[in-house]
Amino acid sequence: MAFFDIKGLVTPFTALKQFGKAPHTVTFPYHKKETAQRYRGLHFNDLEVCIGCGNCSTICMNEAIDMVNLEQIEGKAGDSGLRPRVDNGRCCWCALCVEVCPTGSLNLTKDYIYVTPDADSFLWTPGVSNPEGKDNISFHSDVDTSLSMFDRVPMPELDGKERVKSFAETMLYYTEEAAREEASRCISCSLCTEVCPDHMHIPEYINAIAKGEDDDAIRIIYDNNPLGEMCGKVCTRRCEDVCALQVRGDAVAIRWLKEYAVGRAETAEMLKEIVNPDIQEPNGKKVGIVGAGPSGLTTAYYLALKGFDVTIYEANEYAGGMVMYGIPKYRLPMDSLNKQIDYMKSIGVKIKFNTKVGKDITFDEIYKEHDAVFVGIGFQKPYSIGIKGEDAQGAFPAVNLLFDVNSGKTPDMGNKVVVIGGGNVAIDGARVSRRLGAEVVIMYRRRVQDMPADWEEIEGAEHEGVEIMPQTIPVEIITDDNNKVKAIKYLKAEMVADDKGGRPRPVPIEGSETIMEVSSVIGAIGQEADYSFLPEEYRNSIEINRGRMVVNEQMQTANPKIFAGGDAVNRTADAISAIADGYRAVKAIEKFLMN
Amino acid sequence: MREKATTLYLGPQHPGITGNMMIKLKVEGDTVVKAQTHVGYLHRGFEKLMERRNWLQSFTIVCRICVPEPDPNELNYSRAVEEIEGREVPERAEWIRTLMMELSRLASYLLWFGGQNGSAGLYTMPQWSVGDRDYILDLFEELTGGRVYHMYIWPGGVRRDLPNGFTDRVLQTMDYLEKRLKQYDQLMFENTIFQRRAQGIGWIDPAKAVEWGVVGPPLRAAGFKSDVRIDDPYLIYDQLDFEVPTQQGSDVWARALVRRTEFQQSINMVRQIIDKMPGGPVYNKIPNPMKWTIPAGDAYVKAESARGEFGYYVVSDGSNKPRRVHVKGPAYVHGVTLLENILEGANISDVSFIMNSLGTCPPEIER
Amino acid sequence: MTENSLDKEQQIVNHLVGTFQNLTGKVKRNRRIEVSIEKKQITSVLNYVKDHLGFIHFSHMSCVDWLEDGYFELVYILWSPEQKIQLLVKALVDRENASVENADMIWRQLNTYQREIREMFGVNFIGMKGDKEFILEDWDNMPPMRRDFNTVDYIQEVYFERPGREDAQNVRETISKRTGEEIPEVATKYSRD
Amino acid sequence: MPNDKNSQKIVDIIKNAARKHSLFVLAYGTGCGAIEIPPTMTSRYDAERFGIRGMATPRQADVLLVTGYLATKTLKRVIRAYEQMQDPKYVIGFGSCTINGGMYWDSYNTIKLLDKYIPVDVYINGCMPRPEAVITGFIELQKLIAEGKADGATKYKENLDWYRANQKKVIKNWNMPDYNW
Amino acid sequence: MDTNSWISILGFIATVVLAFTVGVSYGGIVRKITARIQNRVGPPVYQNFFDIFKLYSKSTAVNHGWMQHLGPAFAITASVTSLMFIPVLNGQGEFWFANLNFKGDLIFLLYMMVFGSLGMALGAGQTGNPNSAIGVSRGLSQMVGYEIPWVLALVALMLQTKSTSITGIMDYQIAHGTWMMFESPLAFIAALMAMLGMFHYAPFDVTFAPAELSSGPASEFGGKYLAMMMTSGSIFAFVKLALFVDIFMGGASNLIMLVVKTFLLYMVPVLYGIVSPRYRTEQSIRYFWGWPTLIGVLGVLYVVFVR
Repeated sequence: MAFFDIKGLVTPFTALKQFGKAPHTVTFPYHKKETAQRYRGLHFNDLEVCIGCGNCSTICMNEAIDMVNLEQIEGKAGDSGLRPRVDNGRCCWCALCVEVCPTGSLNLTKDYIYVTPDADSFLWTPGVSNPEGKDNISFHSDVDTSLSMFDRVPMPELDGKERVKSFAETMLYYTEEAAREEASRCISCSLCTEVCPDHMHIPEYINAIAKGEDDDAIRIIYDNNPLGEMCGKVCTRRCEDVCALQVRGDAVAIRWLKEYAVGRAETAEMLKEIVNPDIQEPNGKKVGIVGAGPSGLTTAYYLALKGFDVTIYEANEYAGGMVMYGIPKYRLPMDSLNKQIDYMKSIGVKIKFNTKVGKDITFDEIYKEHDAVFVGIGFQKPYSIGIKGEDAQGAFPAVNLLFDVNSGKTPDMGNKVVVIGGGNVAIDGARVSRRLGAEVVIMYRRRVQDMPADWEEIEGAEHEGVEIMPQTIPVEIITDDNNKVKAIKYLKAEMVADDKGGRPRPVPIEGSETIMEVSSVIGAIGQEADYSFLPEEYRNSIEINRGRMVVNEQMQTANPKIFAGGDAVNRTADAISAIADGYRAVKAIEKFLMN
Repeated sequence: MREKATTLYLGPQHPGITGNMMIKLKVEGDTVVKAQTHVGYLHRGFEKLMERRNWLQSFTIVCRICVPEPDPNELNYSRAVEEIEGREVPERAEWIRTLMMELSRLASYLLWFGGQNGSAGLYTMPQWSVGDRDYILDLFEELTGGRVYHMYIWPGGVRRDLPNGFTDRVLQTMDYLEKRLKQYDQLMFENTIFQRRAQGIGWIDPAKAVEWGVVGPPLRAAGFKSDVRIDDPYLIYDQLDFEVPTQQGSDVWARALVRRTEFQQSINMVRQIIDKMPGGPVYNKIPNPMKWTIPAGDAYVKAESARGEFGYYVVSDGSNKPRRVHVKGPAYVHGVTLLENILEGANISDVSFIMNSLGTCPPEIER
Repeated sequence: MTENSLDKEQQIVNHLVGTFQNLTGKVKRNRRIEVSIEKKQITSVLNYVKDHLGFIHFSHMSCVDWLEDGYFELVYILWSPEQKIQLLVKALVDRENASVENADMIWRQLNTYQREIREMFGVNFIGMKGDKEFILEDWDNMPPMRRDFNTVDYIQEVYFERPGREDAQNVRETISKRTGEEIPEVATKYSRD
Repeated sequence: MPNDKNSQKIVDIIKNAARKHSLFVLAYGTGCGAIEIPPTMTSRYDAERFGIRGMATPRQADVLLVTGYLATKTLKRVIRAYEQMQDPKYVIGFGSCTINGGMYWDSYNTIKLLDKYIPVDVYINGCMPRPEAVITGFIELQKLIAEGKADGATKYKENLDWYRANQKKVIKNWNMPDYNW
Repeated sequence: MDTNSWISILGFIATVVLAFTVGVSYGGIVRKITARIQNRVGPPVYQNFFDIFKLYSKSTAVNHGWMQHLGPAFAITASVTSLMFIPVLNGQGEFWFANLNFKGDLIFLLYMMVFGSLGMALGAGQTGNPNSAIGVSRGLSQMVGYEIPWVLALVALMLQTKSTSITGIMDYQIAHGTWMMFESPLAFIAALMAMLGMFHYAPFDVTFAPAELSSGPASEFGGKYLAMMMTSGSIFAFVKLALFVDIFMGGASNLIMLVVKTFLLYMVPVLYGIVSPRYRTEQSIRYFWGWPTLIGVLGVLYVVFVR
């Protein structure tokens, strides 16, 4: 230590030079410093984009986010109607809520100043409290940075060239690992359960799969759907249309996850062991069910569990109805369906096969013999195409083709088939025809994106070499002298915007008439129910409106003893609605009979 | 002459205390005869909180464990999780993490420059250095969206890529800091009075230092070339060119010099990082955070913070929440046993001064 | 860092396994060794590795509560500045009346760690000096870091919550109320948390 | 102190003007928000522009900053410090933790609602509040003082029993002198 | 009372007002200058007035015994009394605001200035706050430190001017047409170095050292007490500066001159304080007993042997 260190005493005084410099102080509030481009300030929520999935509320470790009802927001399909409200007395601005927001509606803004003497005023409804926040968004998530997993685990499937060789299942379905990964994408928001006609407990069973508890998943599925595996393979899965993830990415493969879960049980015995249902003591009441379609089977299964004596009357050799006969086997193998039906039989459901009501047994007998009757007859009768020559040989409806093929027959299609229609049945018809060795063309009036069929089905068809001719209107089937189909005449159409704001209509282009040589024409433009089995008196006692049985909310017809469900009631022509009808009818029948 | 001993409570409310803690001093005249640290004023039970939070949620709270320097916490937590899970981190993310670590070291040293001189009564220095620290906070804000709590380094990488033009602004700030460092030198390191205050004060016996658990700048000031960045290399420190400065004095002055040299080293390292940073993704995406589970296992990871070795012991039981996250901050030893020990015989004037030189930070002691 | 340089680590493990009975060890990765010992061996092993194997720096001590299995796991984390190896010494202690011998004469800073663990887990370190209270003050409940201590119950009992958030809705309930869906028992444990 | 600006006496207006422009802050970093106090008080944001400066002891200070969460152990000291402060005195609550527990809402060792234990005049939103927000908080406090509305201390005196009951619920070993001024 | 008495009293009141205003304004200016050196804007120059008014408006409900009341009262009395001995202005042999002065008042003033500190010490000691107690003992130790060179310098002056009154020294300067700082530079340097200690700016702020002792003797003083202490401190600052100007810099013939001279003088401890950390107490005392005392002794020797 130097006793007198002149340098060390003098050098610090160089600091005094700073006196001449302008201060670098940010003279807030007179001069504000712009916050950074990704500053994490107060929340902003785009109320229109938000679907109220509540994922932000779940991820928030501070439990700062509540989902609340807002006046201006109504719940609808795919929107819970709730919106997040942030308790700024809890928030730590970690922005995890932004990172997990599947729609990207929740963001943080550059505003951060909120000062008040009132401690109770820190509840902040983003988007309502700061409507101007939209211009101020700073921290946000896009598809790349978001923590939502937008990419679906790819589903392995047979190659198109392989597929057309046989009726083997085209989808190979998830392995355990893939299923866990796919299931873990789900954010458990439950928006899907609302649009599911059967309101299956989707988030729960997916969560069970994600946690590796497949058995519990099966039990949850069997809570209100006894045909889980069938649904897993062929359901129209409206749930996936409202999946929170599909806003910015791929929906969770709900259907395939269900297939995965129930598919774990390879036999009916295993299924019974896993589901291990609680079968109640017989209560002595008898219920008769017309038709072993999805709605009938569902009704039968749950009634049987509740101790009813249930008998199904089925016209065909196998149970399943349209599911059995209307869906090609490469989508739904017979073993799979039989396994599920065997399981139902094992818990006491009785099915009388080859018993056509109205022919082998009268409806009256059934009515009298049972305490209640459930009618689940479905749509068997196809609509006609309504063009000239449709009664020609080689022109037939797709359902008939499917029925024949599924019954083991191999109809002669010729080498060139035209399928008319754009629904799933049309695609099925086309793909079946392809497997029978024909060249297939699908004619549809509108554009491909307008086709009501599943995009997966359309893609599958294309992979298999089916040609799709959109905006094509068939006008005439040209027959040869033996009244055999020879060619089809069609018009090209252009899409014209609808003045009333509806979807664009196809309008034929004058002079675009073309003739195509074909060997068969398959119509697939819809079906209707056949009530010929019902005697007049019953037909009068229940109300039938435009081919549809009218029921109340409990699936009860005007005749209190007769319940109905399925396609013939709801006209949606999908299995899950039929199952939902059946499930609802169970409760109604129980209430009707037990009180 | 033996004076009557009085008891002096330094803290918790006291301008000279770092953070919120208390030292109970038994004083004879101006000399401390016994010191006892009392902590717990900032105890929040982090480890308990994390039992209720899942792996991702926990990442947002770890940065609160050490307020002046949150980034080593985020880094350690993320590295521990990655080690247990076996998750790969993209190379660019590692570089950005290193950049964060060095910037945070700079910020922490600037705060320390202020604290050390504030406790010595040179109030111009905190005004300068804490003001300058704000420029680094501005960089953090631009990069991470937060000034103090960045919540930026997370398992799998970092949250966002560098914004446009960010590297230029980092380099500008480094130039500015280098210029200011000369002024700091003139005001502080070349100041006779500061030297007289600091020399020979707060001596740690170098023969015992390692055994006593001294880490970081105090250990290097005792002559040990000990630095986690070299001893147990992590991130991309093995690709950077830097030296570990040591001093022999083992007193406050030696520690100050070590920090002074490291400050310059960090500026150089930031420049190297900016220079060499590779491209590529910054984030290996984790699964849906609500359903993200980590296989059972444990890991002890450590990083060199501005105050020394920062360790995290993380245990997973295979569920979606951590079983145990136990944090070891450098202050855990510095602030309790070591401080109590070297304060004995010190002058009261030097208590706060010595405490600052050790980098005591109570929130990481009690968490 | 080379992958094949685990020899040094393996040597130490082998040496330890050879020296102590009932000691198992493994190399976790480079610079990380883990050994499991019995509770009564703690001081002897710690002393041995400190004096003979160069693990002179005490890094950390932790305690993990394995409530379901009924024991605490004490973890002593040591560092050898010469060999640059981190050694984790683990010992299991019964949860009931957990007590271990005091080791703070080996490293005096261990005293702090042990005091924390005594306070947070209720593990008794036989013969340890130091105030009973370290971090907490006037704590009269179960040691809080034990897993069976329920924080939520405790905070509801002791602290306040600001009113005004009672109108919060649950998305799942809102939807199921709207649709009339009944969620079965088996599904409830898979509901969103 | 009258609550309405119109009914303030001229003396009060002058007093309040002086009080407003001279806020002595107790240098007590109770929680992590203390980390934003140095930037606020130093050259970059320089709160001294508003007459805000740090004071070493409660006796000299006017404003108590509760910078975030309060561990129960600290709460005891904060109450003590607050009671030692001389009238008129003000409290500013920083960040989420003082409002509704913040991220420590389920911690067993931190209080959640600061205003149950000591009266709070102004809350600042944030975690942590930036220096700008802190300064805004001070400006708000100045406004309240000028209007004569920053009367937390009066409220505290009037409702002392209620506050004491809440405080004693958390602080089990109550050995503090009475508050009698 | 006669007119002269009235004029004296008026002059005295004017002096107090002047001293208060100048002292407090200087405080504000110092804060501003400090701020600029610290790269910031700083408070307005009138900030200290606000502070003092506000503190006067605060309630003071703390009671640590009557000595605590007396402490600040002592301080303010001492400062005002000291002020009364300071001739503020000079001119043509007349002294304006001369107030009280008599032969030997310089020595009396020395005691008076210590008296204030002692009063504070008693008051602070009464509070029972250990910080205060330590602060007081430090303050007294340091006072012992700087009093030695200070007294030595004054002795040199008194020997040289053969006067023990301030007016006498001022007369001497006027008569010789010079300033004592040039006449007796060693004494001036010694006094200047001692003055650094008197103002309690760094590095000699050991008494109030916040990082060590909260704020030392003032720890338990708030509200009006603190205001009184600040007032007395401001007046004392003026007293010291005016005294220095009077005895070393030839006094001031008008207010502007006074302000300029005192301000320049004031800048010495202030600027030194801005760039210096604090000494430890014993370092501080060692400092005063080192160079300043040596120079002071030399100054006395110079006067005795050279003049």
